[in-house]
Amino acid sequence: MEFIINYFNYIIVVIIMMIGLWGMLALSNLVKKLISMAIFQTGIILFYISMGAKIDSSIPIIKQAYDEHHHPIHQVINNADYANPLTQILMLTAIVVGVATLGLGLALTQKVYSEHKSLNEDEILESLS
Amino acid sequence: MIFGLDALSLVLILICAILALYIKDLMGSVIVFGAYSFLMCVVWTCNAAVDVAFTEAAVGAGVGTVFLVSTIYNTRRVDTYRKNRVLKQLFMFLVVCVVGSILLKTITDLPHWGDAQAPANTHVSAYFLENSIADTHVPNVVTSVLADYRGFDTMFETCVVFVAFIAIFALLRTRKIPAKDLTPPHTPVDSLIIKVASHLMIPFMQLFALYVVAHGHYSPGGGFQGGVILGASLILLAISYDFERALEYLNEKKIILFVALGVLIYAGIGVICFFLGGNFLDYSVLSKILPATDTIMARSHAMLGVEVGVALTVMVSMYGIYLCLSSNGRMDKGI
Amino acid sequence: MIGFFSGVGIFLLLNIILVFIRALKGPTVIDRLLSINVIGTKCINLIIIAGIIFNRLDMFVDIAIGYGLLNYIAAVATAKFYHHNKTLVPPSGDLS
Amino acid sequence: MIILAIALIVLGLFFFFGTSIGILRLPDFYSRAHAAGKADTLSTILIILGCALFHLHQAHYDLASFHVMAKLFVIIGFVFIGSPTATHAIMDAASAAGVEHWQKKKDKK
Amino acid sequence: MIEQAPILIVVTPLLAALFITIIGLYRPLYSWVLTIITFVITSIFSFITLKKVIETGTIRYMLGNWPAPFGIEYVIDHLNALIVFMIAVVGLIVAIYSKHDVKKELGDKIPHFYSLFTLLVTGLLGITLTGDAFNLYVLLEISALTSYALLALSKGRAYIATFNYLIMGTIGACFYLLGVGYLLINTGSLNMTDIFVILSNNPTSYAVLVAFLFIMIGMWIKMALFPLHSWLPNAYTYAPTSTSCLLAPLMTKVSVYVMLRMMTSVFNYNYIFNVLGWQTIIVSLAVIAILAGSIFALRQDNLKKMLTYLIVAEIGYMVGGAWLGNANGFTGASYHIIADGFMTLCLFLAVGCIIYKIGDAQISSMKGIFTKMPITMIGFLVGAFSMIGVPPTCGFFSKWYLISGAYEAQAWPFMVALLISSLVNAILFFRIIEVGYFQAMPNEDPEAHPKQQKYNEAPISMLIPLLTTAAILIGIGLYTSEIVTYLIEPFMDNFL
Repeated sequence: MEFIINYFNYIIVVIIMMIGLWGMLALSNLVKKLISMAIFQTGIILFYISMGAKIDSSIPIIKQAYDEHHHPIHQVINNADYANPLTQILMLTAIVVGVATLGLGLALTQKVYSEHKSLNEDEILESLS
Repeated sequence: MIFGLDALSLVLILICAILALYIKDLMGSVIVFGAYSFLMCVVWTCNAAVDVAFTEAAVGAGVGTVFLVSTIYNTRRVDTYRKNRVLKQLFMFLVVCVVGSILLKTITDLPHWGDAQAPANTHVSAYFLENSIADTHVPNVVTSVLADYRGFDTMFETCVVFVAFIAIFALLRTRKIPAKDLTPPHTPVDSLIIKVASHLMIPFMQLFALYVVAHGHYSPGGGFQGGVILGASLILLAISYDFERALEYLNEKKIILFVALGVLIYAGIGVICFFLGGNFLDYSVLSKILPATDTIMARSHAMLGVEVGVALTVMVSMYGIYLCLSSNGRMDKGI
Repeated sequence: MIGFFSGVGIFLLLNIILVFIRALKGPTVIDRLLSINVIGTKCINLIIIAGIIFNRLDMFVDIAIGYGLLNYIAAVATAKFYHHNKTLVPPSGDLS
Repeated sequence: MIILAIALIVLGLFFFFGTSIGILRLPDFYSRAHAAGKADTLSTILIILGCALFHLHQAHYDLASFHVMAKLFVIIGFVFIGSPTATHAIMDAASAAGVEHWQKKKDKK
Repeated sequence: MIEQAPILIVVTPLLAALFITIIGLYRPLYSWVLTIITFVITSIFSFITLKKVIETGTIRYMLGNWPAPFGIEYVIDHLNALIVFMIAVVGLIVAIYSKHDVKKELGDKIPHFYSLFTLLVTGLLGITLTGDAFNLYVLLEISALTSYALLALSKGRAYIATFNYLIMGTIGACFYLLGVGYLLINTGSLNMTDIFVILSNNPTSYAVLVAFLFIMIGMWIKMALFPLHSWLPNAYTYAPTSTSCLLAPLMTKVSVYVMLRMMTSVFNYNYIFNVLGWQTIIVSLAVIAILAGSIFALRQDNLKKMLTYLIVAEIGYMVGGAWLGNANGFTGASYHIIADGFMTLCLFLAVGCIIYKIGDAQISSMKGIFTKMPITMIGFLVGAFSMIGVPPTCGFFSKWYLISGAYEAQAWPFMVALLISSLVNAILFFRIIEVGYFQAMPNEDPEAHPKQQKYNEAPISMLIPLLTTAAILIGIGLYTSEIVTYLIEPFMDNFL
């Protein structure tokens, strides 16, 4: 039980990534390949986000305190009170890259369809050979 | 940091992932994949990653689903091909099992979930948390790291969106009118209710998006999220009315112009920095030309400028990608 | 109080599982769409409850607004698809 | 105030429970859409209202909490417009696509 | 401005890509000129940087003026200054070359083509220069996305081939990202130098091993090492000519460089060769790659496809050389990145000329090509001799270093594979010489068909780049000792 609570997210990460990877490699429908690609990428994003989580911490937006004249009070910020911002930034970039890849993949899918009239990889390869 | 919610949603997410790949009707899988994104968004909030949750909500729930639906609209919903490559699937299953077992074996080497003393949480990220206010006057540490400490990454991230749009446009855009059998059955639908509701929502959406861009220093959000919502409002316009109505606001030429302009704003701010004697993207030197700002406020202001650039590019490219995908490059009518 | 809100969140998620069973069962695609739409709406509630648990509701409200707006677009786009392709059963093949 | 907030939230949960049972158990698509369109919207609005009141109480009725409350009302507005419209769009699509109505007799055909 | 030269190498093409897009809306034909100007400027800046690195040693450029582990930094050492210069020059050559070809193959998409082209080179330059592991991922994705688009601008089978490349490329990039994640969770840093310091002080755990494994697998997918190569031949064969001329020399070589970079400046020598001790396995993988590439190349009757399989074989050279674990092997691998870049460029340019004039690249349709296109074939021959390893060209020297490295490490199979591969290359190219020189073309009606005209040379803007590349090949060969002493050895002193 202790083990599961400590590593639950990582176990799910591995399972999600493997579902995505299997879909990308084994499924033959192009759109499903792209959906699996998105799932695979979410797995990696979950990995990063889980590594940045801290128990009993808040979101990484610092709560600024003010005195009665509305001047910011200088405060010492404790690292353990806020979640890790670095991993979140990296994953923002990764999500953007993911949606860009998805869009390009979909455009390619439409091109493949208008060329071969099929979305199935096996069928296309069969018709080519 | 809410373990119960996190764990339950993750279990649901697993079911969603399997279901999305299992359903044969592609529309079904896209819809289930939409639910996958919804729940992922909840997981991000439970892990205190608000900006990521916002982006996932914008991308996964809104734009990603629309892209997938438009592609299926222009292609086909099911495979007619019936041969199943069981051998290939089994082989890939073995490969995946090997990779998965390598990863599972590592898990015990990793620090516990939520361990505040793990190396990843103490070395570099601690510096960001402790110095963000002093260095840049921005309480949202995510924004300050995104646009300043690691601003170079974000410039290329914007560039990725630019590349995606240019690539899709160059691939799909065609001026040829296709043969009859290629066009999906078109029946003009005039749903008054959808039109009125969209009419009510679009102005609020755009206002809210501008708020998200401008307020990104103090709350979750920023250029990318605001840009996606702006783009989504234009997409909503194109969906609920038609393409002509949407293209009145932003036509093809303007789309290309603005996409490049957004990245140019970002890179331009960087270039100005080294004309003023700093390194590339060293915003503090901008205090020389901005009136009444010290070097710290100059960073804060420059971040806003950068976010505007990001928002412009992202807005226009999401909209442009939708137009291209949904009309299969003809840009006349879509879903 | 946090315990109460965690309970509310978990209750919501359990109910979402009930709704999700409908998405699993089908029988038509549009049933799935309906139940997923409900799940989308409920996620707004979950986000707000997470905000209260973190005691930073002012920050989570923005996400909830954005979520509500974009959820609507996805539903409308999918519904429009069926307007054009007036078939629930795809031309050839089964649904499951 | 806090009792009112909790009451609203519990009421919202009750309606949502009704929604999920309805979606699960009702016999045909249109009746399920009825559950999804009405009870779901109501429960969402009730829960948000409860949260808003709770937040007001928790933040001691200062200015910022009213700001948050205004935003929550904006969400309520969006849900109030958006959710029924989405359900309408789905139902419209279903009727255009020819989903059949459920009739009580099993041997209708 | 001189201090800013390292960043200007990347920023110039980036800005140029944006301007090309905007100006292309109004004046599509200016984009070619703009691209050439851009690459001239980039080459000048990279040359300045190269000179400065030789004078002063490693340069570190802090972006946004944030000190190293917190901000992103660019690290320019001897080897990557050289590779950056190579990338800029290759970009310039292909840009000049592409004029006619693009007009013929792409029509009204010219500005988009050049915009993507410039961005691709931006991405590759950035990958080579950056000292930040995550920044490398972003740039990797930029170059990957642009290359998918450029490859798919062709027609027919290109789409499905590119789709496969997209799937495989994404898996590669994601594996890399996962590896970086494992590094981050172990060290808490993203800066390569910082990670290097932390890892060399720490006892190594299983998680570091997984990080290394996944980064390597990701890069092997990207560089098409043998069992993972299946995306490459089709994608490059069906691509537009200019695209394949640009991608074939650069993409795989830059991935090889990233592998070298990861081995040298993130993980340390002791960890890789003494703690892990995988060198035997990976050198045997490289041997298989060389042999398989050569055998597949022998089976092809399409010249372009044959060259793509030769790329797969050449990747085996570099991976094997890098994993021999001694100075000579490593020198050979680094030197071969440069040499192979220009060799592949030369051959692809020549094939591009042939396709431009004849229409396809089937070996059977090349009868009498030496009389028809003599200048093109001179360039082709220089490239071919370099590929085989004939002395004055640079191919000989890289092979010599690799073979002596293999001798030192007593990796006999690798040595034999290198020799066999040279032999196979000789057979391949002499087959073309045989067809092109000794088999007379069907000499019936000279004016009837462009395929059968007597003398029909490619336009001058395609020939000049080809001949320049051929000259560069010989030039690199002649200045081998200088390149090795001034550029590669200082780099290796830090590593070994």
